Amino acid sequence: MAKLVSLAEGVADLVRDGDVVALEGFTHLIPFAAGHEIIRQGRRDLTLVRMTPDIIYDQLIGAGCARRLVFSWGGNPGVGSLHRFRDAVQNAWPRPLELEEHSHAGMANRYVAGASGLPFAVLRGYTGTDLPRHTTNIRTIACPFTGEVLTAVPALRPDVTVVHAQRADRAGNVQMWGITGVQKEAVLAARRSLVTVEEVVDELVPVPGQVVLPGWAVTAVAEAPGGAHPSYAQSYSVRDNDFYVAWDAISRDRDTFQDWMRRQVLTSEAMV
Amino acid sequence: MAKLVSLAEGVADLVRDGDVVALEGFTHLIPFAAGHEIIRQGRRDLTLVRMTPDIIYDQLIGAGCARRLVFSWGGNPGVGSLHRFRDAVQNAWPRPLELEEHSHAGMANRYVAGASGLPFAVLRGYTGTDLPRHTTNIRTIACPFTGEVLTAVPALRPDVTVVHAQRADRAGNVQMWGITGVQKEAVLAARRSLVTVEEVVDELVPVPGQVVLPGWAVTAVAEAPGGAHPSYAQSYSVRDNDFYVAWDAISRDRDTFQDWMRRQVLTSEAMV
Amino acid sequence: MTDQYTADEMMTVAAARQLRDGTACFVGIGLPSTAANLARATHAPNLVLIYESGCLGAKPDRLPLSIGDGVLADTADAVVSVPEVFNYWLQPGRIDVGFLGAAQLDRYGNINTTVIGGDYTDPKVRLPGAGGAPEIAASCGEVVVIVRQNLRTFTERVDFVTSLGYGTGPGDRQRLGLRGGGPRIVITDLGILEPHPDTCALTLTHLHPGVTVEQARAATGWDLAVADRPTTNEPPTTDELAVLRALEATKGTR
Amino acid sequence: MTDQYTADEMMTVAAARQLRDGTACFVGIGLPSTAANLARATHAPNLVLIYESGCLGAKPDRLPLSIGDGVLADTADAVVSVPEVFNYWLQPGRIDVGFLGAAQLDRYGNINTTVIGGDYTDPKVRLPGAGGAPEIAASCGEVVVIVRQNLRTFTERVDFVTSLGYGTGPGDRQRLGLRGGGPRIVITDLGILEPHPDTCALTLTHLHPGVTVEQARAATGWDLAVADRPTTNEPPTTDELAVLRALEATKGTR
Repeated sequence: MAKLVSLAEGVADLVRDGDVVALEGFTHLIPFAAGHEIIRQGRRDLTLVRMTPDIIYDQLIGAGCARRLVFSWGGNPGVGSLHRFRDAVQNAWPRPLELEEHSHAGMANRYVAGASGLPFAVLRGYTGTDLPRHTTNIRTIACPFTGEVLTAVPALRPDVTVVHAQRADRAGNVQMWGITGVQKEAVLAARRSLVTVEEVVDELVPVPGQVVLPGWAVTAVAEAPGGAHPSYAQSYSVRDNDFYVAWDAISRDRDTFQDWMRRQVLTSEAMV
Repeated sequence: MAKLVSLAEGVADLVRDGDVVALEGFTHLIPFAAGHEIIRQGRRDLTLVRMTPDIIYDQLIGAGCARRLVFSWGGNPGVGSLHRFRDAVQNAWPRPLELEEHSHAGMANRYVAGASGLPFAVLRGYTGTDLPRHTTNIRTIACPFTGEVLTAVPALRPDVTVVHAQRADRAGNVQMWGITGVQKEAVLAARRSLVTVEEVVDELVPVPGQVVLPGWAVTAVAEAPGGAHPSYAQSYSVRDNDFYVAWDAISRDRDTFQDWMRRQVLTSEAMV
Repeated sequence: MTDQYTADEMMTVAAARQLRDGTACFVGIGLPSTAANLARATHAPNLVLIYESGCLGAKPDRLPLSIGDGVLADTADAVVSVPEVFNYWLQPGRIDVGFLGAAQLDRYGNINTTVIGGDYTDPKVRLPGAGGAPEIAASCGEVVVIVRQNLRTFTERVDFVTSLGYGTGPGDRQRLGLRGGGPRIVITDLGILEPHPDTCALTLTHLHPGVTVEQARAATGWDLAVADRPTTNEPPTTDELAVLRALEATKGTR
Repeated sequence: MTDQYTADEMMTVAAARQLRDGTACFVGIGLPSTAANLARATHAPNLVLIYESGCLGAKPDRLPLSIGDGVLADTADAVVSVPEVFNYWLQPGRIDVGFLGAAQLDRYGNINTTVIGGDYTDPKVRLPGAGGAPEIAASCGEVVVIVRQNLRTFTERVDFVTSLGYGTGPGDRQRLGLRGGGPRIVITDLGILEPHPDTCALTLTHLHPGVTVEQARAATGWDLAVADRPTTNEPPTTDELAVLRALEATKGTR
């Protein structure tokens, strides 16, 4: 059964320096509050994993938390590029950032393999692209029945996965709905997991399209209302698109970025 | 977009002599009406595929429709053995029945591979059992990253999959809920598909736990109210357990079986 | 405390007692399902029942008629697809206990539910087959077997290994790369057998009240090892019997 | 019929016209999403829009802000997981059209959205990367590319092959075992390019009104092949323009 904790406790207990950390969320339900808490607690040398590293990863990278990024698409969704990510890759600021780059299909299947307790996944992917030239974690495999050659990628097994969901009950059962992306797989692939939720309720009323993670498959749950802002939590909030647009200017310049982080993240209290 | 057809038309168009046919359903939502129509239309030489062949497969086998059975558990669920299945295997009555036998995990993954357009699936399965000795479709495969040896099974690609669902709309979008087993995978793995439904409605109102198959991924939909009887359709009917129990006696004897089939299946009209 | 009870009731109660509260248990239909639901209704209210139909954390208020009974979906924490229950939940070793029956069982806890007699293509008795059992036996933290003990079932060698116990003895599971621990305990209508820590051979460690070692030996198709002093199990308590009978009475009701 | 319109509007309208009613289209955000929604609002009401966030058959009444916009989930026929959209829907070739943008494009329709200049580990410009594009380009029945035409984008060789077009020429896709047909058409703000049936090289086949072959050549970083008589496209109709502008006006509203 998942423990109910505060966000600060959850991050302190479950996210450690040097960890492989996945904060997942596909445009929807992005765990911003948890990412900010990781920055506040000063984690270092993280290997950040995510299909779609966006603003929260830009912030983690710009704050110097990350040593390495494993990903398939790094951008400001619907807006453009990530300037802190670019600055780290192009200029090693504030520190060098190693990249391990995949396609979405590859990353999704790597989580599936992790969740399934398999060492690798098979897909039709990457073929003819330059990705395998730079990413050693992409190999070929022959079908033992037909001889056809396909692509293999290794399982992802994060030390800890962090996701945001709409609700949990007091036993730590987690309920999310709307676009749920790869979050179930990312949680099940991880050794530990932390789920922030809009609210903890007495009973999870079933909702169409829901994904439920039983509490015994989750390590800890922390209430963090609005914890997906500026992304959104279907039925709770809408995307703060102005912030996504504003981030382009905030993040373009190192000083503006650091000033914003000081004011908006580092000096504010953990949300719960 | 799926065509809306009568059950008789659907079976006539989509199920052909010699086909590989999967009628899926995991205790819940078993397409009995469609199976009966296949018997009435006198299909022969079918390769029947199913994880849990139960009474409807006992009837198809006893009626002489099948040449081969690909399966992982053949029984009368909650009651006992299938006597027509046994008689075919032990005494070749009414004709010999070839078996290709798997585990549930293997069959489920074979459907997943079929639905995914892959020639095979990888799992931890069958290890140390006598199944690979008798089923040639079970091989080993080494992880290209770790060298670990796992099990591979080939994709299932039925010529036609038949399932029963609660509802469809007029565009042929199919909605089912409750225990949905491996039906999505079985439909997506097949070249053609026929879905019988409790009712065709104007609009599919979302339901918690629903699985929706878009109409453009389904070949045909036929209304067949009660088409899962004696199994059940959650929110529409309950399991007729008395029939499951009664089947044990009906099916034990060849004459009793044939008499029952004549009276209950062969002379009754197609349901729609 | 000594109500009248049947050997099957004793077996079911003894099996239920083996399930620890708060663990996750992969349950087959029939005796395992009855025993698991008895455990949940008595000492293990937080036992997580997992059925291969995709129901995780089912809390049925009556005995399900099959592993796909609607009451399982209605009361589950989550209902997932059949591929998911095997791939995401069973295969990675998330399930503590696999609870299986058997048509034949041998000295090393190997289970047959496939064919008896003759050969595979021309058997004397064709059984339902493997279902989820091979991977349940392979991947759960441990396996609990519940089976009636007699010469037909307890055979020197099973005619077909549907689900692996300890294979031909110590080290086999490790050599094959299986991650689950294998059969921890076998509960029968006569008593309890456990694998010997060195030989892995099933050893009679407990007897139900009134059963003798000789009876157990006579019901076993191999030279049964017996612990130095087999313990006598507690008979079913009044409460256990009452709950079990109430459960049995719910079967088929709704 | 000749309302004032921008080159981007012409490009978007020309792209929308390429989408046939009743087909299934895998849509990226930005220009592809705008064009696909324009098609659905005009001549192709039964166009099935598929977004990599798992929304199948989305019917947004406003332009989504991202591929994970809530309006996509709210209006979709089905919302599935991200692994499912790639494995069950894209990979088996169920999607007729893949609709992609590009940061660089070469003569054989290969697409770069990864790095420009320098080398991979020390690039001049780091772009977002692959996302779903490599497998969209590989597995859809055909690919439609929408991209502004200029010397920075239309390069002799892309700096990084993120998504394969025709590789180095005829036969490459087949040799690699790709099942999708590859780029059928490239729509730009100047006109339309199509692969030559023999050489696979992108060939200018259509010009937007008022654009000359010389302009297109001057905006292309390789010696652009030109069809014998490039057709001039119809300008946007009043209706197309009105619908497009109404759509654009919905962006960010709710």
